[in-house]
Amino acid sequence: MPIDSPIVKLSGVSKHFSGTRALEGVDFSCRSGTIHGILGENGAGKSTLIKILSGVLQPDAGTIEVSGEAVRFSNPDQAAVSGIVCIFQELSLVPDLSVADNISIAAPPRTRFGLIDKRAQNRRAEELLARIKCEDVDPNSLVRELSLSRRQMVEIAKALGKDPKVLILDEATSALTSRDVETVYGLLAELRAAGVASLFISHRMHEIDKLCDMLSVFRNGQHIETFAKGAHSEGEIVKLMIGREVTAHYPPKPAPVPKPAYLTIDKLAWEGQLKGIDLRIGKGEIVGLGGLDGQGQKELLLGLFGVLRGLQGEVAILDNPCRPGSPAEAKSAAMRIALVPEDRKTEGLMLAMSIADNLLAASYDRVSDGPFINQDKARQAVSEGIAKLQIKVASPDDIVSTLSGGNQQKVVIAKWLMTDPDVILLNDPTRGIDVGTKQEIYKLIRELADRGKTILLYSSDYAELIGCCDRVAVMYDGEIVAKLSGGAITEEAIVAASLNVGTQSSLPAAGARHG
Amino acid sequence: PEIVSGPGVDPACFAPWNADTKYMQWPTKAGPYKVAVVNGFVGNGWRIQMIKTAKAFAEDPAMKDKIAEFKVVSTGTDAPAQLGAIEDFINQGYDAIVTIAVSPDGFDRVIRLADKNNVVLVPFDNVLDTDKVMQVNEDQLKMGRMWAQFALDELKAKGVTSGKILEVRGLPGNSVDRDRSIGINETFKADGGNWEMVSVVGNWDDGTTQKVVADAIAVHGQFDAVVGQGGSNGVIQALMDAGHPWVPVAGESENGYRKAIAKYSDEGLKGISIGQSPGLVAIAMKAAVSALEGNVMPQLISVPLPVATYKDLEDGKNYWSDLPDNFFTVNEFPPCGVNISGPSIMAQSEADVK
Amino acid sequence: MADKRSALATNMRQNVAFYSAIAMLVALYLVYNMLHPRGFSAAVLIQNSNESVAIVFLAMAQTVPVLLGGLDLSVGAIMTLANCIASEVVNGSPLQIVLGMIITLATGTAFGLVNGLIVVYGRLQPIIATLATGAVAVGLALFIRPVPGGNVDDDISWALTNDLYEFVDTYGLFDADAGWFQTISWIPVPLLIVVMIAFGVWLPFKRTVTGRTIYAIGSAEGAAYMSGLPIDRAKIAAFTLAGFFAACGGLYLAIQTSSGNADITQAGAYTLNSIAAVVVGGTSLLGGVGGAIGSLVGALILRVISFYFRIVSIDPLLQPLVEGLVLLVAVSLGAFRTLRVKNQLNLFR
Amino acid sequence: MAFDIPSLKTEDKPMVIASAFILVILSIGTVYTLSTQGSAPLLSPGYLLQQLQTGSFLGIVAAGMMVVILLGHIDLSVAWTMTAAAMMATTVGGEWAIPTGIAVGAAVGLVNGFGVAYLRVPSMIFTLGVDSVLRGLMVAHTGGFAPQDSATPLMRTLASDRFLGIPSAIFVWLAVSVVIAVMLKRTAFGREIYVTGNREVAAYLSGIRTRRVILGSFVVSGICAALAGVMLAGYSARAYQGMGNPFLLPAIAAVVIGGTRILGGQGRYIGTLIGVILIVLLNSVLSIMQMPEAGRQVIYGSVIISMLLVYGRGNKVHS
Ligand SMILES: Nc1ncnc2c1ncn2[C@@H]1O[C@H](COP(=O)(O)OP(=O)(O)OP(=O)(O)O)[C@@H](O)[C@H]1O
Ligand SMILES: Nc1ncnc2c1ncn2[C@@H]1O[C@H](COP(=O)(O)OP(=O)(O)OP(=O)(O)O)[C@@H](O)[C@H]1O
Ligand SMILES: [Mg+2]
Ligand SMILES: [Mg+2]
Repeated sequence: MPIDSPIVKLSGVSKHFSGTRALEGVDFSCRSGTIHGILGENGAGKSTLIKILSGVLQPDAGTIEVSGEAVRFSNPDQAAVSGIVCIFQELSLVPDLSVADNISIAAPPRTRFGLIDKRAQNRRAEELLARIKCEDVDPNSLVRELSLSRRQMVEIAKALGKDPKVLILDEATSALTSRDVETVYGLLAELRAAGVASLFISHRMHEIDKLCDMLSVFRNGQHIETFAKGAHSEGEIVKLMIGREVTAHYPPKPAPVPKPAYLTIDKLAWEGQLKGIDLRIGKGEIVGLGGLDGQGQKELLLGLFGVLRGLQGEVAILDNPCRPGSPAEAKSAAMRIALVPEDRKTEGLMLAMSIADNLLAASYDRVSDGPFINQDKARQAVSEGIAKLQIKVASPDDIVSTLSGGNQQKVVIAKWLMTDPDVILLNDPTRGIDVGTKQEIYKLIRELADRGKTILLYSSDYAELIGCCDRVAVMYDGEIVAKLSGGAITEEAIVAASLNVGTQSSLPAAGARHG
Repeated sequence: PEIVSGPGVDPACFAPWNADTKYMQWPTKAGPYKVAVVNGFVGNGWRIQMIKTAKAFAEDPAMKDKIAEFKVVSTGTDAPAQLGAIEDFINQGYDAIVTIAVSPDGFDRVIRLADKNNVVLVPFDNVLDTDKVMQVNEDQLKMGRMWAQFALDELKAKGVTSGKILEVRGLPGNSVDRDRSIGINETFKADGGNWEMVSVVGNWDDGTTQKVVADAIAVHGQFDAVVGQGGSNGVIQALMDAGHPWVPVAGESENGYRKAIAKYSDEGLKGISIGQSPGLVAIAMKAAVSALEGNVMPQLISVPLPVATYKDLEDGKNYWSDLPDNFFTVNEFPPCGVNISGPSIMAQSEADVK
Repeated sequence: MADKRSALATNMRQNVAFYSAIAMLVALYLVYNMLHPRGFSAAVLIQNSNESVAIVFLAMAQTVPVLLGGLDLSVGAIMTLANCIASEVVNGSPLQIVLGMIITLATGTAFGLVNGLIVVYGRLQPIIATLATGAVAVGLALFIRPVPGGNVDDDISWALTNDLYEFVDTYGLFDADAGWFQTISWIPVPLLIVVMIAFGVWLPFKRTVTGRTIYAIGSAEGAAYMSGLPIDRAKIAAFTLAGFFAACGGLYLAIQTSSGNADITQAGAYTLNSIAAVVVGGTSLLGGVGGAIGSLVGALILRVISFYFRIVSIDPLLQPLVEGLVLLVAVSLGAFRTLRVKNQLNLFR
Repeated sequence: MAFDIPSLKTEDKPMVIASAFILVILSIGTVYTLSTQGSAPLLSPGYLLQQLQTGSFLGIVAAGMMVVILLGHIDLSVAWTMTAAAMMATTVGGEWAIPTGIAVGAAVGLVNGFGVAYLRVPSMIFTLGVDSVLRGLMVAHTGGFAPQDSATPLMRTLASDRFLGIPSAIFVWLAVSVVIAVMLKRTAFGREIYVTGNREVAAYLSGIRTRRVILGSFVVSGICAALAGVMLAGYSARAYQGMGNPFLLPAIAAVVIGGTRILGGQGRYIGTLIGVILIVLLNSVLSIMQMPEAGRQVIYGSVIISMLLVYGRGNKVHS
């Protein structure tokens, strides 16, 4: 095979879903030994493209060639046989099976009797995990017991184990810690040297920028352009993606004025995962929560929202103690707290219900007269919610799962805004959301702050913390190790604090490569 | 046990089924005895009344001294559990085990073990299709025939010689249901009149019976007689609700049914009530003890059918107008010294017992 | 070594429910034997084994679909069907008997296969599909055996419901009084059958890709699909295996009672008890966690509880109440875990 | 309708198919009666009204069952809830009879709801346990001194009298239906049932008190079962052991045939109504045709399977 003939080649591929045109006459190819970034806003068709490539979906029209031979995959297994391996966001790990089981799930090593050889499986898992520097993961532990970032690494190990010729990562790094991201970068470089083609989908520009040799931009189900890195500036790429000019990424921050505390957190502790958190957030202030994944940020948000039992310490709104026992209490008139949860598909939405039902789910008391729902009020509330966030819906009665990722996220946010909260807790609200939508959400967050809301924002993307927040608290091992504000919020400062450099003498092994 | 020749002890109480019935004798054991009742299903009125009768009879002066230990367990409709319980009591060294079989077959193993250990096993009510154990029952085939004959006689008295008869069957697959139905149908067939039999399945359950009878009336309009195996309260209720004219009815021995017969017989509800008595348990217990005492026993003991027709119902004697509908009126068997009446154990309060 | 120990610890932690079920069973059974006048004897063990075989098989049958995240409401009915078929065909010459057994097991297995095909290709929820096919199975059983009865070969009935000694003796396999045989001649044959099928069929099956796929589906069906696992095959296999285990139960029931009985109530009771046994044995009704061996233990626990009514004196009319309360408590034991949960999101799985 | 469950088309399918099937059953029954006795009683108002009357008990149980199934749970205790409510009602007697029966149902619902929502025991198994406890209680209840078992006049009136020529039981069923339908469609509680049934964790994080929703739904189911039990006692003029047993499986079947998703979250009340009528007529026609039990079971199972197969086309299980 000549080195510069494409390993994968799609010609005229189209895919329609009842009414939606997900892909239209797409020609796309990529070559061995490259890292190929795929860009596009939500709903551009990226996932559909790679689902077709990896056999999850079948195209309505068009042909696929692998190494010059026409192929047709009717399931992911067949694609894997041809060397095409896809890492989905977190979809393909089985939580109740062990790490080793998961890594060798479809084609395990077998004993003489044709049964799964557990020991060989464990060895294999250990080797693969070692390759991505995840020796800390016990092959015997259940995937359920791992944090999201560890799960993504296991997912990568699993893909590696299939000896891919084409490795596809669909937002597979969205929850990785920066240390792991480095590892993955290293790995991808290694694979490139070994002649593997990698397809990399991410909404984080800086990742794509750092990593990819080639970039392809998709918009509206069409392939817009493929070019080598550096051929276009970042601004031009964004313009290709969303079809218009983007001026500034983040809305301007107001001048940093010290604000009186509205939400006061004192020595909050929980189960060894929160170790005495002290934090004050003023009215109209956006405070970011940073740090590596799994340092207690989510627990802090959940604790404030009444999900955790056995919290120690004090929380107060103004001077009123505020320790909700449940989300229902948290959203009550006395506290007015809202939480946009981490995983919109499982925690934020009733995917099989209509947009209207999803929007109303938190505010039945507001649209009811006594026990009965007032149809007019409900209709009005729904249309207001849709209008406020400019959610792109054909009809509020459509099922929410028909919306693109970004619009689904807007539904979750709109649901909470309809309750008119004073304190808004956001758990990584822009994960997997395209640049255009991200900007809208940043703008919205700032507007909410300007309207006097108190906002606590956890983000796995430090650029977001820098761009969006008035102050940033960085957490490490259940504690806040740094509070940054104003000009002190820099990439270096956040990264350093995340790794707990400078505040403690002993560097965690994790940080060594970074420092 | 040994097969011996008759006659057996106390034939007034332990009547042989027929002339061909074999006789059995166990080696005499010294009392008092350990006796267990292994019931299957529990959760209908009949079984509850049976258990209460068993408990009361164990306390009866005639039995009390002869019983050292007495246990009742209910295993549900679960054949292995019932077999296991019987085997367990054999292993525990019980002397006699009285049981209502959940299935007419499948007891070979426990029969073998009982014989090996000289344990007297006495199935009653739902008996076994075997002649290897001593059993106690009423004659279901005869019951069916008597029901049918009564209806025929009443119809003849009215001058009716042809028409539609509604037969209400019991639990499908049960041998009692089968025997009763055979008795009913062969009698009508033998009669020579032009009888159209319509049969519905009432599961011996009042509510189900009421519904299927009501359906049958809605579809067929009118019947000339109703022969119901059980759920007789339901039959009456369905006839009343449909405004069906009173016709001859044959049924079980529920107090409510007898009350209805007594009340409406003048209006045409010519009824016959034959009961499968919960008191059978007492006779079975008595037979078991008698066998342990070394007496010669018939292999199949026939308990006389307690028949009452509209002609011989008497309030306070064979029905009780002031007591609930659900208990079974026939409970005592004086020839056997079983004198525990239905009301005395199924009455509403201590006061009613007296 | 340290590694082994930590692997063991991991295993214990991941299977708390299973190990506590075993501990409970052992405790309950020991006490029962201590209270029994002939406790710790082969006779009692045989008796207890016999009455447990059917429910144990049904619990194992129920486990497989439950691991998928479904329920099979037809297991009791398949058992009944197999029971009725066996009552017709398990007799005659030894060869005919074996053939009859194979026919019985094959029919039950085939019925399970049909369940699987309906669930997979009809895209129906297992619980409701099997509710319906269960009715069909009972109907067929009633066709075959409108009234209870049948003639299962007496020898096989005696040989399989006793200890090994009687088994060897009945068929004159070798001198049953041989010295070497004494050490094992007391072992109840039913116990052996259950153990052989449980360990000989389930454990290997669990270690096939199909078996593992069943767990994967119950845990996260989407992930299983994305991982390229054979979803349809695993689902069909699960119901087929359920049919096989249920047929084993039905066959044994026929052998034990030398007869067949198309008892609808008994079929329903067995189905419900099988679910209870699965839960008590530590298998999650949500799927993905547990196993047939746990259900075997769960079924035995439920059975042993009922043994106590024969030992302890309880008013017979209070027994159903006590039984109900014990069942309620047994299935609520898992709730302690719930009450300890500190992050309420972990409650929703 | 703004707040219907989406995708009306697939949701309407069960109603249409089930209704068509009801006509098929009636036609088959009529052909049978025409050929055997030359008349068509099945089409007479008398017969149909009577079917609705006996159907009303099942209908009321199924209404409660549906609420629980919408949550993705199930209530296996309805059989003995019915019995217990009826027996306690007649035991107490007088004007307190019906309130007592209903209170029993509510209490059972509370226990079920507590076990399922707070202890988080799977409903399949917890309600099974509650069912056997209730049975034990009733056996013990009769095992003391036999309680009074006659239905009170009011119970009789509700269940077996006629009003304007129509059995009053049908009015009760209708009233229950209106209450349940309005509750599901127009109240916050009703919508919260759907939301919780769709995805409990998302409902919880939306600030819905999902445990109370579950508890409340089991109470609704308990009350419906109790009401049906009390009515059934009125119809039979007495309460007796095991009277609820024939209602459990048909109630579940009716709900499912009516298009409610057994895993919760989707379903319309009207479907349950149609499902009940279908089941009642099917049973009645099979009984009229003197179908032996074996055939009856096979037909019953085949009907459910084939109807669901027809509805289910196109709902892929994956993803
Ligand atoms: N299963 C489906 N059914 C219907 N429409 C679908 C389906 N999958 C994708 N679509 C539609 O296809 C379009 C492309 O979706 P796709 O998931 O490929 O977008 P994407 O580029 O991956 O977006 P994101 O950045 O949000 O992941 C979307 O508009 C979506 O509405
Ligand atoms: N049943 C459906 N009908 C219509 N569109 C659907 C349907 N299911 C999914 N989609 C579309 O497909 C896309 C979902 O694809 P996918 O599962 O890859 O998620 P995603 O868009 O990548 O989500 P995320 O951005 O969170 O990763 C959504 O954007 C949605 O528009
Ligand atoms: Mg995507
Ligand atoms: Mg996406």
